Parts: sequence; C-alpha cells; structure tokens
Amino acid sequence: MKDTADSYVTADGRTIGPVVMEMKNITLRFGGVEAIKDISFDIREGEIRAIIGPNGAGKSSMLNVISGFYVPQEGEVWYKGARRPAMKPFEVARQGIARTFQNIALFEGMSVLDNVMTGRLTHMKTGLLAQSLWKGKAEEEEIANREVAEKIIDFLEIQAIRKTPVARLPYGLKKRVELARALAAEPSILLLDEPMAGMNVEEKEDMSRFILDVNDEFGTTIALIEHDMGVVMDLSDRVVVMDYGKKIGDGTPDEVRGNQDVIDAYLGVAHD
Amino acid sequence: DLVFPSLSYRTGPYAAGGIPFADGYADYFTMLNARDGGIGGVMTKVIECETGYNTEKGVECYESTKGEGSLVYQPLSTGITYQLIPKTTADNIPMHTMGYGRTSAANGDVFSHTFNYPANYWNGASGAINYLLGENGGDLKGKKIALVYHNSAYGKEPIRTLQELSKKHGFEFKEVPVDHPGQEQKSQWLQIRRDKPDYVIMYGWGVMNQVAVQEAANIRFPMENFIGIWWSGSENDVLAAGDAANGYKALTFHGVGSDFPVFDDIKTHVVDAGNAAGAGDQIGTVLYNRGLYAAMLAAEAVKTAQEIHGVADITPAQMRDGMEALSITEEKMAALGLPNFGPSFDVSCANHGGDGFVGVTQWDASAKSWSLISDFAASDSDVIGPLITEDSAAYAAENNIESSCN
Amino acid sequence: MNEQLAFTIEVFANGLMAGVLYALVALGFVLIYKASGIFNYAQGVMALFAAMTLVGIQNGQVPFAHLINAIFGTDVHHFGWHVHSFLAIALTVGVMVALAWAVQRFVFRHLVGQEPIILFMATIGLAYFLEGVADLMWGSELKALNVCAAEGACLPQGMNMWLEGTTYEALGYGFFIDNLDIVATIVAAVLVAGLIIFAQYTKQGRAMRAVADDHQAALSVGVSLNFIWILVWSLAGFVALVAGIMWGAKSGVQFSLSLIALKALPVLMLGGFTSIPGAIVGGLIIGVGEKLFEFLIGAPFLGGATENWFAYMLALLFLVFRPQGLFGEKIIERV
Amino acid sequence: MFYREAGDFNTSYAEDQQTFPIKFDRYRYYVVLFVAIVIVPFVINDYWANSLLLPFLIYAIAALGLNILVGYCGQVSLGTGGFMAVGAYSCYKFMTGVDIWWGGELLFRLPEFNIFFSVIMGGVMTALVGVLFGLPSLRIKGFYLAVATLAAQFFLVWLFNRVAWFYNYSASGQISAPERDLFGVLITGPSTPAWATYLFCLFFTVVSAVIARNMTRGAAGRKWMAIRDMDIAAEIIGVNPLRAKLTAFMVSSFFIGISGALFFAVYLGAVEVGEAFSITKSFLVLFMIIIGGLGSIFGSFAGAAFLVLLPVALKVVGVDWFGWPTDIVAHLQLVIVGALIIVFLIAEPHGIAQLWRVAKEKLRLWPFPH
Amino acid sequence: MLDDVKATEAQVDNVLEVNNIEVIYNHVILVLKGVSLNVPKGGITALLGGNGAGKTTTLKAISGLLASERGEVTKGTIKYRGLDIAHADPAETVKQGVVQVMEGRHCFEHLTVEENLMTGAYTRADGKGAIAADLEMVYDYFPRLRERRKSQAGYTSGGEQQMCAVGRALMSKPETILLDEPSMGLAPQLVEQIFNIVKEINEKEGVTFLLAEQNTNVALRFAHYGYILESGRVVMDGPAADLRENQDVKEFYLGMSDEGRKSFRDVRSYRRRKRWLS
Ligand SMILES: Nc1ncnc2c1ncn2[C@@H]1O[C@H](COP(=O)(O)OP(=O)(O)OP(=O)(O)O)[C@@H](O)[C@H]1O
Ligand SMILES: Nc1ncnc2c1ncn2[C@@H]1O[C@H](COP(=O)(O)OP(=O)(O)OP(=O)(O)O)[C@@H](O)[C@H]1O
Ligand SMILES: [Mg+2]
Ligand SMILES: [Mg+2]
Repeated sequence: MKDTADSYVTADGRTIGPVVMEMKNITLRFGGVEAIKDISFDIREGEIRAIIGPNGAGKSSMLNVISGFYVPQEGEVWYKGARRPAMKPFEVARQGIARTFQNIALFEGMSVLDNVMTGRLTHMKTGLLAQSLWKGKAEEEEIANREVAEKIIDFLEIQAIRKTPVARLPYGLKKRVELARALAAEPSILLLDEPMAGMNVEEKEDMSRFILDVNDEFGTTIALIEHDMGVVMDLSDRVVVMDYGKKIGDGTPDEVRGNQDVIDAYLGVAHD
Repeated sequence: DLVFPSLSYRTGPYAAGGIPFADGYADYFTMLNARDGGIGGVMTKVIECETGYNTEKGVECYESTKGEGSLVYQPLSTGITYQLIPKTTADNIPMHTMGYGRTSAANGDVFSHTFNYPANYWNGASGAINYLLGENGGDLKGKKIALVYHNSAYGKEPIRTLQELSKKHGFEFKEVPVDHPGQEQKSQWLQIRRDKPDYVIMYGWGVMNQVAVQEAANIRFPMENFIGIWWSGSENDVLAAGDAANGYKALTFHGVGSDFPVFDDIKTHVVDAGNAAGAGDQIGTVLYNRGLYAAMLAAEAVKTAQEIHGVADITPAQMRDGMEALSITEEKMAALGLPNFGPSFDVSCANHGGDGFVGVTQWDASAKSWSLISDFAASDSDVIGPLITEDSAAYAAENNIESSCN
Repeated sequence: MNEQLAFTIEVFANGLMAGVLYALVALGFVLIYKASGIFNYAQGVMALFAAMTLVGIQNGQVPFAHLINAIFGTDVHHFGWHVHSFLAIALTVGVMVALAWAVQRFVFRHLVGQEPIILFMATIGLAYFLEGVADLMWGSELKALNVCAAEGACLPQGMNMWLEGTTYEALGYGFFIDNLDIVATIVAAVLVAGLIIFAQYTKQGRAMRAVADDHQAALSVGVSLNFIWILVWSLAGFVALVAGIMWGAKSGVQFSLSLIALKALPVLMLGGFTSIPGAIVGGLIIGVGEKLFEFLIGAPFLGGATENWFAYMLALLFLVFRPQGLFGEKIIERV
Repeated sequence: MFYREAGDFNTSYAEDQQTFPIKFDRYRYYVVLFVAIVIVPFVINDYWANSLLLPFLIYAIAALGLNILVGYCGQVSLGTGGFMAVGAYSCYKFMTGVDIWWGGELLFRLPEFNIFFSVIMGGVMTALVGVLFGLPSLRIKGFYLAVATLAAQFFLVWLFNRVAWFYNYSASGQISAPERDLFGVLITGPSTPAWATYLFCLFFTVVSAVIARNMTRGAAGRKWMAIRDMDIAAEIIGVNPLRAKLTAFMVSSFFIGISGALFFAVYLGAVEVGEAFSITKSFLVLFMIIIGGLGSIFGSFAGAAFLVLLPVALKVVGVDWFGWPTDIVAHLQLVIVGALIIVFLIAEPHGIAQLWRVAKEKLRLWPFPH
Repeated sequence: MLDDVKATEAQVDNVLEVNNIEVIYNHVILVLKGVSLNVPKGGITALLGGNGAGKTTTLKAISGLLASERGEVTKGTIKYRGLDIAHADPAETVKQGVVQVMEGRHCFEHLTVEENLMTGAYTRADGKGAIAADLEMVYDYFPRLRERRKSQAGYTSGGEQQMCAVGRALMSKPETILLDEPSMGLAPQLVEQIFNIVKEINEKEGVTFLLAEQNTNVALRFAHYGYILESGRVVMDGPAADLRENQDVKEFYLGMSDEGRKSFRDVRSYRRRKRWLS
C-alpha cells in the first residue's frame, strides 16, 4: 500500500482519508538526552495509528510534541495541510486534539462526571457574569454539554460511578474515565498513551471495543501507544516503530511484524 | 457595685506592658474595698477582660461588659480607643484614655465622653522639647532632633506637633519610622549614627523599645540625649540592655518608685491578704504605678460624682459628670497617700485633657530604678491648642457633632 | 575616605550581619521542609519556646507556677537556685528533643500522606498550642536573657571597638559592627557546615529527601518516618534555640520573638525551601538588599520603614526568574 | 432513619445540578434562611450583633473568597489581610468622595457614594489589585506562591499607612466611617440599630454565597479545580492557566474586598491598617477555610463560625463560669484552639464539611455500619 | 512437573497467612469482604482479578500502607512468620523482610535513578560492598537504568520508572516481595525478562513472591499458586497449572476460547459477561 494515494481502502474495507497530521524531521533534546532523533511520519484521517517501541524510545515524548507540551528543537508539525506555528498546549487542544496520559492525569479532587465535563470546557463559552447568575445562559449551556457528557458516559459504561470521586477508583477504571474525558471534547484526533496498561484480557477487549467504535462511529482519527502486541496488531491500520528516539519501522502491522530490526529491537521472539 | 471594666492584655506582643498596668489598676480598687469598704460605702468591682491588644477582642469585651453598669473604660490601646469613642458616646458611658488614644479628645466640646487627662501625646512631645530647651538655655536653634517612632497611628501622633515646634524653635526635625514589631532596627540606627542628631525622641511600644535602647547603646549614642515617651519608659524597656541603658530618659505624668504611703496600704490590704492581681511582683514599677494612678483618678471622679448627685451608687452618666468636674490638688493626693504623685489639674466641659503637665525620669542601671529628675512642667499650649481645635473640628464636621458644652 | 561611600559600605556590612541572623531562623524551616515537605509555621514559636525555657531553667523558675498558684492558691515562683548557662542550654536541648518526639507521636504520625497544606495547617495548630504552653509555663512577662560562660564572660553586645579603631586608623572612618552579630556569624557558619554534611553525605540525608518526595514510597522501602521526623524536628528545635538566643539577647525574651519567623520567610523563598546553603545565601542577599534599599531609597524618598515589604518584593522578583528559588530543587513538571 | 435520599429522584439534569439535590438538605437550607432573615432581626441585640453575628457574616464572605482561590483553584494566598485593607480603604474613599489631585491642585472629586455602592466599589478595587498580585502565580507555585503573596500583604499595609491621601490626611492615620444610611436607616456610625447592620451584612453574605456556588458548579469552577488538581493536564485538555488563575484571583479578591469594606465600615467603624489588617488576618481566614473545608461553600461558613465563636465560648466558660484569671484563660485558649485544630485535622483532614459528608453517609447507611 | 512439586511441598510452611481480612476506606467504603491467602515460603503466588477486585488493597493491607490512605483492616489477621503484622508500622514490616513494589511506579521524583535504588538499601546493614554489588546486579538486569542513572527519576519514561521501582525493591534484599502489577507499561520482552528475574531470584535466593498481576497469561506461567479475586472476595484458587487449564479462567483471563485466541477486532461483534458471584 502506498501513502501517496489521497485515500485508500484497508484490508477490512474501511476507507482511510488523506493525511491530517504530519511530523517532519522532529528532533527533541533534554539537555544531553536526545529523546527523539529526526523522526518523520504522518497520520491519516480516520485511521488508527499505533506507535510502538521499547521503553524510553520516545513514544510519549512524541505525543507530548503533538499536543504542544514539548517543543522540539528541530522539525515541523503540519496539521490539516498547514504548518502549525508554535502553540501553547491549550491552543492545540482547542484545535480538536485530545489525549490520555500514561501516568493517569485525572483531576483527583473531582467526581467522574466533573472530570468528563472538564473535557467539554473547550466547548463552553459563557462569561463569568452569566455564570454567577446561573439561571439562563449558563444553565442552558451546562445542560447542553451535560447531555453530551452523559452520552459518552453511557457509551463507556461508567454510569454507575458517575458521582464517585476519581481518587477512589481502581487503576483500570481511571483509565476508562480518562478516555471518557478525552472523548467528551469530541476531538478530531485522539491520542492514547498506553490505554490498556494494567488491564486483564477481558478489560482490554472492552477497551478495544470502545476504541474501534469511536473510530468508526465518530470517525475519529486515533494515534495510540501500546505495549500489548496483540492489541496493536489487531486494531491498528498502520504502525510506527521507535527505538532510542529513532524510527526503525513504519507500515501495516504485517509489514512491521516482518521487519527484522523491529523484531530485534522490540518484539524479541516473533509474537502471535 | 461600682463596676470598673479593665480591658487588659496579658498575652500577645504587648503583654509585658499590659500586665503591670492591669495589676496596678486592679490592686488599687481591691485596696479601697479592703481598707475603706469601697468608695462612699459602695463596693468596687473590677471586671477584667483580655483584649490581647486586638481591636476585635476589644469590641467584644466592651459589648460584653457595658451591660454590667460599667462606669468608665480604660482600653489602654489607641486602636480600641478609636473604636470606642463613638460607641461610648452613643451608650453614654465615659472613657478615660490616659496618655494615649485620640489626642484631640482633650476638646470636650466635641468628644463629650472621652477624657485624656492629665496629659496626652502632644503634651508629651512639647514637654520633651521644653525640657531640652531648659537643658540648652532656652535655645535649640541649629540643633538636630530625631523622632524614632512606631510606624502606626500611635507613633505618628507627635509628628505634627514636633513639626510646628521645629518651626517655632528652629531646630532640625527628622522622622525615623520603625515598622511593627521592631525586632530589627539596624538601618534606623545606622541612619542615626550617620546623621548624628543631638537628641533622639522615641515613641515606641513593646519590643521596639528594648531593641531601640540596645541599638542606641550599640552605636554609643549618649543615653542622656535619648528621651522616650512614657510608653517607652518602663523597667521592661531598659532591663534587657543592662548597664548600657544607664542614663536613658523618659517622660512621665506621674511619680515613680514605691516610696509613697499608699503602697503600705497596698501591701497590708492586698499583697499580704493574698489578693494581689497577677503575680504581685510588679508593684512599684512604672506601669504598675500608672495603672494605680488611673484607678486613683477614676476613684476620685466617682467621689466627685457622688458629691454632685448625692447618690452613692452612681450611673455611668453621673460618672461622666464626675470626671468632667474632677479637680486633683496637692492636698487630695497627699491625703490619698500619694503626695506629689502627679501634677495637680482641673477638668472642665471644654477641657477634657487637664493641663498637660509632664515630668522627666531617668534610668539608673546600677540601682535598677527610675527617678524623677524634673518637676511636672506645663507644655506649650499655644502650639497644641490650635492643633487640637483643628483636628476635633474635622471630626465634628465628619460626624456632624454639635458642641456639647454651654 | 568619602563619607557617603563609607556609610554605604557600613550599611552593606551590617546588612550581611542581619542576613546571618535571618538565616539562623530560616535554617529551621529548611530542615523540616527538606525532610517532610512540611512548611513549619511553628518555627518562630519554637524559637520563643526554646528561649523562654532556657531563661526559665537558668533562673530556676517553677514551670506553670502561675497556673499552679491560681488553682491551688499556693504561692510558688522560684526554686531559688540558678543554673549555669551551659547546663541550662543542655537541658533546653533535651526539652526540644522531647518536644520533637511529642510532635511526631501525637501529630504527624497521624497525618502521613496528607497534602502539604494540611500538614502546614497542623503546624499552625502546633504554633498556637506551643505559644499557649510557653506562656502558661513561664509567664508572658518580659525576661532578660544573658548567656554567660562564666561571671562577666557573657554574650558580647555593642560596637566592636577593635574593628572601629583599626578601620579608623587605616581608612579614616571607623566602621560599626555589633559584637553579637560577629558571634552569630561564627555560630551560623558552624551550624551550616554541620547540617550540609549531614544532609549530603549520610544515608539519613538521602532518606530525608525521599520522605519529602513520597511518604508512601518511603514507607514501602522501610524508611521509618517516625525516626526521620523526630530526628529532623530535634535538629530544628536546636536551630530554633540558637536563633532564640541570638535574637533574645537583643530584645529580651517575649512574645514578639516568635515574629522573627516573618523575617525568615523571604530568605526561605529566595534561597529555596529545600536548600541549606540557600538559607545562608538568601539571608545575606535579603539582609543587604533590604538595608541598602532602606538606606538609599526607602528612607530618603519613600518615608522609610520599607524593609518588611521590600524583602518580600525582592524575593518575589527572584522567584519570577527562578520559581524554585536560587538553590531549591527544580519543580518537576511532567505528564 | 434520620437522613434519606432514597425515594427522591431527579428526572432532569437541571434538577440533578441544583445546589441541594436531596430534599432533606433543601428544606434544612430554607429553614436556616428563614430564621436568619425573619426571626433573628427581631431578637438581635448589640452584643450578639457586634461580637458574634457581624464578625461571623463578614469573615464568612472573606472565607468564601479565599476558598475560591485556595480551595478551588489551589493557589495558596496569604495576602488576605492586605486585600481586605484595599476593600476597606476604597470603601472609605468612595463614601467620603474620591478626590484626584495632580501637581498640587484638585483635578476633580467624585460625589460621595451611597454606602451600598461604596462597599461594592471596595470589592471592585480589590479585584483589580488582586489580579495584579495574581500575575506571578503563572510561574510561582505552591508555598513559594503563598510566601510571595505576603509581599502584597506587607506592601499594601505599608502603602495605606504611608500615603496620607488614603486616610484623608487624618492626624492619626486612622480611618473612621462617617454616619451613612440606606433608605433612611443608619448602616454605619455609632448609633446604628443592630438589626440594620446585621441585615446589611447578611444580604452581602447570602448573595456572595449564591454567586460563589454558581461559579463553582459551572465551567469556571471546573477550570479552577482542574488547575488545582493538575495544572499541566488541565492546560493540555484546553484550560488557559493564566486566565483561570487570574479569574480566580479576581473573584476571590472581590469577595475579600467586600468583606474588608464591611469589616471597616459596618463592623468596626474605625480601623488602623497595621493593626486591623495585619498578617494575622491573612492567617485567620486561611485557618477558617482549612478547618471548614477546602473547596466547599458550606465549609467556609463552618470555618468562620468555628473560629469566631470558639474563642468567645472558651472565654465565657473560663472567665464567667469558672472565674479563672483572664490571662490563664487566654493562654488556655491558645492551647485549646491549637489542640482542636490538630485534632480536627487528624480526625478529618478535609475539614468540617467533609466530617459532615461522612456523617451523612453513615446516617444514610444507618443502622448498618457500612 | 517442577511447579506442582514446589507448590505442594510449599504447603508445609506458609510465611504469610492472611486470614479472612476486611478492609474499610474512610470509615465507610468496604472493599475487602473477608479475603484469606496463604503464601508458601519460597513460592511465587499470583493474585489475579479485574479492576477494583482488591488486589492492591490486599497488598497494602499486608505491607501496612493502608493507614496512609485512610484505610484500615477491621477484621481478620495477617500473620507473617506467625506474628500479626496487620497493624504494624510499615517500616517494621520491612525490617521483618516484606517489601512492596507499589502499583503505578512510586519513584522519588527528585532523587536520581541511582539514589532511588540506594534508598532501597536503606534498611540494610551488610556493608557498602554488598550494596554496591547488588546495585551492579540491578543495572545488569535493567541496562536502561544504567544509562539513565544520573537523571532525576521524575524525568524518566514510564517504563524506566517501573524498572526503577522494581530495582529499588530488589536492592533491599527482602525475603518476601509483594509485586503490584510489575509488568504494567513494560515492553513485551521486558515483561518476560521481569518474570524471569522473579523466577531466578526465587529459585537462587529462595525469595518469596506475592504478585498482583493483570497479565494473567504470563503470571500463571511463572507462578506456582494462584488466587482469583472478584470484588473483594477470593472466588477461586489452586495451583497455577490447574488454573491455567480451568475453562472460565481460560475464557475470561486468558482470552482463549475453544477455537484459540480471537482477534480484538472481533470482540465487538458480541459481548460476553460472566461473574462468579451475582
Ligand atoms: N522532561 C524530560 N526531561 C528529561 N528527559 C526526559 C523528559 N521526558 C522524557 N525524557 C527522556 O526521554 C526518553 C523518552 O521518554 P518517553 O517517555 O517518551 O519514553 P516512552 O517511549 O514513552 O517509554 P515508555 O514506553 O516506558 O513510556 C526517556 O529516556 C526519558 O528519560
Ligand atoms: N483510597 C481509597 N478510598 C476509597 N476507596 C478506595 C481507595 N482505594 C481503593 N478503593 C476502592 O477499593 C476497590 C479495590 O481497589 P484496588 O486498587 O485494590 O483494586 P485493584 O484490584 O488493585 O484494581 P486494579 O487492578 O485496577 O489496580 C476499588 O473499588 C476502589 O474503588
Ligand atoms: Mg511512555
Ligand atoms: Mg491495583
């Protein structure tokens, strides 16, 4: 399959759109450490793009670059066909890029519902004064967004814990709430950093189901980092492989699975 | 009973000063009860209430005690005084702020219920200058005088007066503020060391005094040219500095030491009877004497009131009349066992401030005692008078008060 | 030599000295913050408490005399003996250690793993408590403090004549330094050296920092919070005693002594909450900064008494460029 | 069964979002409000007004304000005293007519504001100052920020003490509130009726509480809490940290300013900045919200009540009942307050509000342990 | 086969006996409803179960870290070598030889990776030499850590932190290690490696392991004995080998069904739910 085509059809008959985001020669340094070395790859509309690689390869850093938290020393990020100027993370978020984090970053002091609602913040516009009055504008907006949030909550099957403070939730559920928060933003690109870490098979299956549904119900483009090869190989349309900050492979799961460098650096024994 | 609330502070930053005053105030009344069965046959009762020198607590104390028929308030804090001036007026209870509070309250025409006899801050300032004039053969031209003051309402009181006086006598006047609490006064005293003023006057309170005296000693400023207001003139303020403080001077409006007949009565009727307020170890100290003096003046006012109204168990309103008609004379004080303890003065409706006589005391470090080194002398009323009129007029205008006398 | 210049230098020198005194107080804060992430509001009161205890023991005061008398109508005040300064200091240190133990046992053991602000609040409660106890124990009236090695050999005070003399000979201007400050400087130097060695080169030092980072994790590797905290609070108590002596010698021992804490906070900020050398450097910068400002700008142009706020403004300025203070540990921002 | 939520259901999001979703709470709230507005004014006297209720109401406002900043937005501030001072002095200037001078001559003088608007202006001015001193919060965090806010505290106090314009050049540098009335009823000055001052403050307190509640339950509140819980994550999901923090500073300072204005004009009537708005105020209000409960409206009230009433109560017990010497009582007071704070924290680090919540959960489960 | 032999002989003496414990958070939230475990000396025991089953809570109850989370053991006993440690001070428990590796990589952010490892050796008294040697050992296990030794733990990647946490536990030379989700966030071959390390240490030095793991597949390959937790109760236990063969376990924890492992893409087509209770 060639990336040049403006859009193409995948193995299981889904059409993948044109390139929405493109990383061009990204290099990221922290003092001495070179976390990312001159990496380029692209993400296409509506696809599921996996990023894999051994620990410390620079995957999370790459997501941080995309969401504007790390500013690469070299390289450009192109988004929707235009070069993205230097941006603060919250501006990036407002462009419709939502994400989850590797070390869960939920707002521990709030209930699950409130956490999901924070995902809606980019959509809420009423001013302080209106809010201080509440009745009228503020309330309407609140309710409108609440409905969206509730949709997501139902969708991820966390109605039961709607009002529980997240601090009390077990690890796995926290991950799910975090996904809910990201989805609530109705993003055009969704970045997931190890969404299935610390889950057992059954839960991973649920999570996969959510990811797939999001992908084809809302047509959301998804870039995910995951260490479970089973999941990656099954879900993703294309895979980028990183090692020590360098890109050592890029292509469909099968291509990657066959790639010798990848096997040496990461997979170890060829996985099934 | 005759109720005397005592808004004391035995805790907080100024406890060291508050304790002896409160003791003296209480002991005197205890003594009256024990010795001559109260005043005019009516027992006295002191209700003590802890303010911690804190305005809100002060208000709480006032509200909680005013119902008990309190005759006169002695807040012993300028901040609380400002609170109570309107309140007491409204509730028709007199207040006595002796040597502190709002100076212009001396104008009884405006401040009908506030009294600050026998002397106030401005008398203090002018008294100090007068003393220095005396030292310098009546001429302070070209001399440099610095004022080290607690950077607060209290500390700023004398500034206007001293400015006027410096115009009048042609001395150079310099202000050196010290911020609360005054633990650290290096830069202030380095300035003084540089400017080499001939004299330093201090309006301090609490820890600021001890540090100032110490620092003055450190830079070897001649102690006898260093004069504190009466709130900077107690044993507390000099003891910490030890011998270095020898010769330090302070103003006063009452006698020091304990060789007055009244103290024998205190001893027999209060201390030995085991009724001494507090630890009882403060007797004879400057602030104790001040508390006792305040109590004595209050008691005398009660007597006057009793005479005027012919009732023994007087009301606050009658107390006010008593204070307004108060007249302290040599004979009275001698009779009370306090010969020459303070200046003699008369209060009138227009003049709630007495005649503003001030004396000077000096510290003898070896004997660890204060001694009165000048007799009580008048202060410069033709400078102070206008200032008082001006300030009280402003207050009257702001709160549309019409004159209460005549 | 030029008057103005000479004065400026003098102010500068005295600023340094004042800075050292601030640093003495700040050290206590640093120790506890470093070892538990607790911002110990009670440090100032601890200094007061220590100084009061010292004086009380020296003069053979009966603890809680006032309370006892009030309740039992007795009339006890003094044991009538006088304790030698060094012995008294030793005893006071003992008291501070006991205090450290109590604090750990009755307060912080029950607050493991709480957010910093809660722990901070606890120390405020502690401050109230200590202040009350101190007053009840020794009475709130002013006490003169003089620590003497022997008769006449007490903490020196007043201008250092030797320095003034020599500088006068040499430069035609005699500089002023307070003897007490010189002593304080020496003491501080020794203290800091000792503490740095402790924090950097012992495993307890490392454990301390671990605890500050993550109580739970520290527990999980077997660091005993109880031990570390008692240790550190004892040290802080000792530092407080030293600060109490130095400051008390000037002003006498009384409530206001506890307010010196406010002088230490800007120092803390500037030097960094977690750095022992930072406390000293911060102290010097603040000391000099506020004195020079007062001397050159504050007094002439702003009407004086600017030191208090200027110290904080100065520290604030530094923080805007280095949010963790000069030597503080970098605040880790990571997702 | 004392306390039940079973059997009352919310059928719309609007209902679900209301302040007291549980009927039982709702009724309790109405009762309290009724008593406060209708009954108290008739029974109130000077003592109750001046020593208990006014301080309580006024501190409650300050606590609400600070709680928004510390409890909701997580920016610890010790500048409260200074900000209250701003409120007080602006209120004073506006009620006595602001006069603007330039090069020695009077440019213009605003008319004297009605007391109500003077208080509001107190809030507005403080909000501005608050934003100004909030700016560093973008870079400075945690206790560093807390200490940094002390700069505001000390500077403002110094300023009001130094610049005579603020206290209209009065001899002593104190400001004292002239008599002012609202609808012919005296609100400030010595001879005000207790009920009037009480209702005046009550009005501001209730309105503040409602506003605070509305802001904290909506988008603004969530932004603040997000910043509090994890500012980086908040920024990455689209919260503009600077705006969030500054709005928090603004709203918080506004309330604090109002309380400062009331504190001066209605409660004390005359203040000296160095004494009334010293750093101890800053700490006092901070204690209130921590003891009451960070991030809780109810907590602000609980904390204020606790710290206003407790000392008075202790004093009454110690002095009036047991007749102990005042100094011993005062010292014991310190000991007890200190001990209580610690005990509270150990029992429930999240304050009275949380204790209350847990209690309710237990009641709900009652008689079963869990 | 070896596993079973070990398992059975291990029955003889249990270092750790958790006896019907009940855990409550914040005085109200009941989480463990009577959990009992036996951890045989020198064995590897796996604690399996879904999210919120109570694995972490169980481990924290043993290591005594509950207190710092406002949780408490209200019923039952936890005996380590016969003496009850249910309410002991965590530091004490560590001195007893029980060390927990906490879930979600609790490293000391401000300390460097090496300092982190060194704090692991805090309780040891067997001299600098031995400690240095073990440091080398850990670095050999995780070369990645050696590369990052000087950088602050807070700035290392998720996996690196995980290694750091495990390494830190190894540094304290415990005789019993409680591992909470050691494989979380680790690359596949590292997961294998970690478990190999566990196995190695267990066999060489006879260290006892109790590990909570979501990756049932691997866990059951290495463990000798397994417990399955569901919402605060033990619903099933037995030798690892037997569990591996158990139909339910196969289906719900190993994701196998009769026709072998099925693709994650297919799962959405139908929903399976089965709980032993309810
Ligand atoms: N803020 C930072 N400062 C210094 N070094 C960093 C920082 N962030 C990441 N690094 C380093 O960059 C490298 C890549 O980190 P990153 O988190 O991207 O790895 P990763 O691919 O996500 O690994 P893992 O799968 O374990 O999460 C690591 O070696 C890490 O130590
Ligand atoms: N601090 C706490 N306060 C209240 N409830 C808690 C707390 N910690 C955990 N819980 C509750 O205890 C239950 C068990 O949590 P625990 O973390 O032990 O599950 P787990 O088996 O470790 O799940 P995971 O595999 O996702 O880590 C969860 O339902 C959680 O809600
Ligand atoms: Mg990562
Ligand atoms: Mg867990």
